[in-house]
Amino acid sequence: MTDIRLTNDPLDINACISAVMTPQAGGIDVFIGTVRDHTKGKTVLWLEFEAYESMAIMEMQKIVASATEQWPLHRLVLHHRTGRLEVGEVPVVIAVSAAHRDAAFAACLYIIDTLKQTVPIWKKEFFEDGEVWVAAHP
Amino acid sequence: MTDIRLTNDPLDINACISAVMTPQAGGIDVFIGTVRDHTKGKTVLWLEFEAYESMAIMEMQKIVASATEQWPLHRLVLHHRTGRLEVGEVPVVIAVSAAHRDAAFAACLYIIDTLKQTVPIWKKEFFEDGEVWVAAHP
Amino acid sequence: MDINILGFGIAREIFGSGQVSLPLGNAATVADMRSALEKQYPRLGQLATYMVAVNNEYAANTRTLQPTDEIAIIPPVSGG
Amino acid sequence: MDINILGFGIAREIFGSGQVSLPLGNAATVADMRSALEKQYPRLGQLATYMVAVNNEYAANTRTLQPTDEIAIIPPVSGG
Repeated sequence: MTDIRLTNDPLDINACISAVMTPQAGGIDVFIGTVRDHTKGKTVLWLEFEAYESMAIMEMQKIVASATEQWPLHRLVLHHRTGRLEVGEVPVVIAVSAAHRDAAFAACLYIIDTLKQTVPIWKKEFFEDGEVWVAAHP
Repeated sequence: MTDIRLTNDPLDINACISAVMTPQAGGIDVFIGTVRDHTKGKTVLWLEFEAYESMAIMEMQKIVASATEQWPLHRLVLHHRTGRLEVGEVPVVIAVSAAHRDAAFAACLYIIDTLKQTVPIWKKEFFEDGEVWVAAHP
Repeated sequence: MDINILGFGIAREIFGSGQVSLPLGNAATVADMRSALEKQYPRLGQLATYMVAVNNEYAANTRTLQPTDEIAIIPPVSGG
Repeated sequence: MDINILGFGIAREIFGSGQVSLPLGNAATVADMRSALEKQYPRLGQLATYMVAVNNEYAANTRTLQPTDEIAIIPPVSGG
């Protein structure tokens, strides 16, 4: 079972975890991204996430397919949020269950690392004195 | 903030995650152990966890201290359950928040790996045809 | 041929729109499109880097474009 | 001296009790205790391995025991 979602609504961490629980699993690893209140010493007021939706979903599917090929996993949830997020809110939840914990950890880390490299989603940080598209400029 | 607990009561995954959330954190890694319905091809009916409580708490404290020395972490929760657990129930929850995800993943994996090696807690598996203390015999 | 190009993130802001149209020679490649686009939108060339997607997949610079392709400018991603 | 020894997990079952008493010479070490205990409870010697804890810490075999120590047999742990 895999469940991939890109949504404007707040993510439900509990539902993500419940969805990967199964009597066959011995371990679940969960990664939860949260919006930090500062970056490089500057206070962040809020963030905005924009996605190229059709392609983002395709890239998320590729990552999930690659993870399930590399490790023996039971269930996998990958939810990413878009739109305006306040400090402390959750842009991404990844939950992976597997018979053995090593596979769950490795897959979860692989998914978040790869998502940050390949999935067409962009984050704009809003400060008191301006706004910046993260990573856009050298 | 660290919160270490050994309890007979069901663990509250949601509370563990909420406890490590903070506006300073960019990522949270959570490990959730679950009782599997089989081991080495045999059907597990239920488990019983027994602990040497005073020493288990001390060993859990050592692991947490070592993790917070090795990685820059914000908050850390380590809860372990004792007593009878049914298939699908949760013997352990580890939640770690950090400014950067690598630290959260590494610390969470270190904690569960070390806990399984050093903390005096014992698991007995109950099958239809008998019961076994896990890892007791060669 | 005229191709339509989708812009996201900072590319959308540079274009001043989520989509722009660009005249290109027939059998133009992704590389040709990059050159023409950067001439028209110099700020695009100042990005750390950017990728081009064709029909929802990352495309090599040598790829030939069709007027029916869905083409998008992908500035450095920053999800998660 | 008589020392009290706590047993957990399979050690508790081997002892038939959560605590047993064992007579040992003064200045006896953890190793001495192991020998005496395995003579009295041969099933203990059949475990994959076991550790000894003194006052809630893992103890080396060379450690000298005091009658006031809290001593425990720690079979292979299997938490998590």
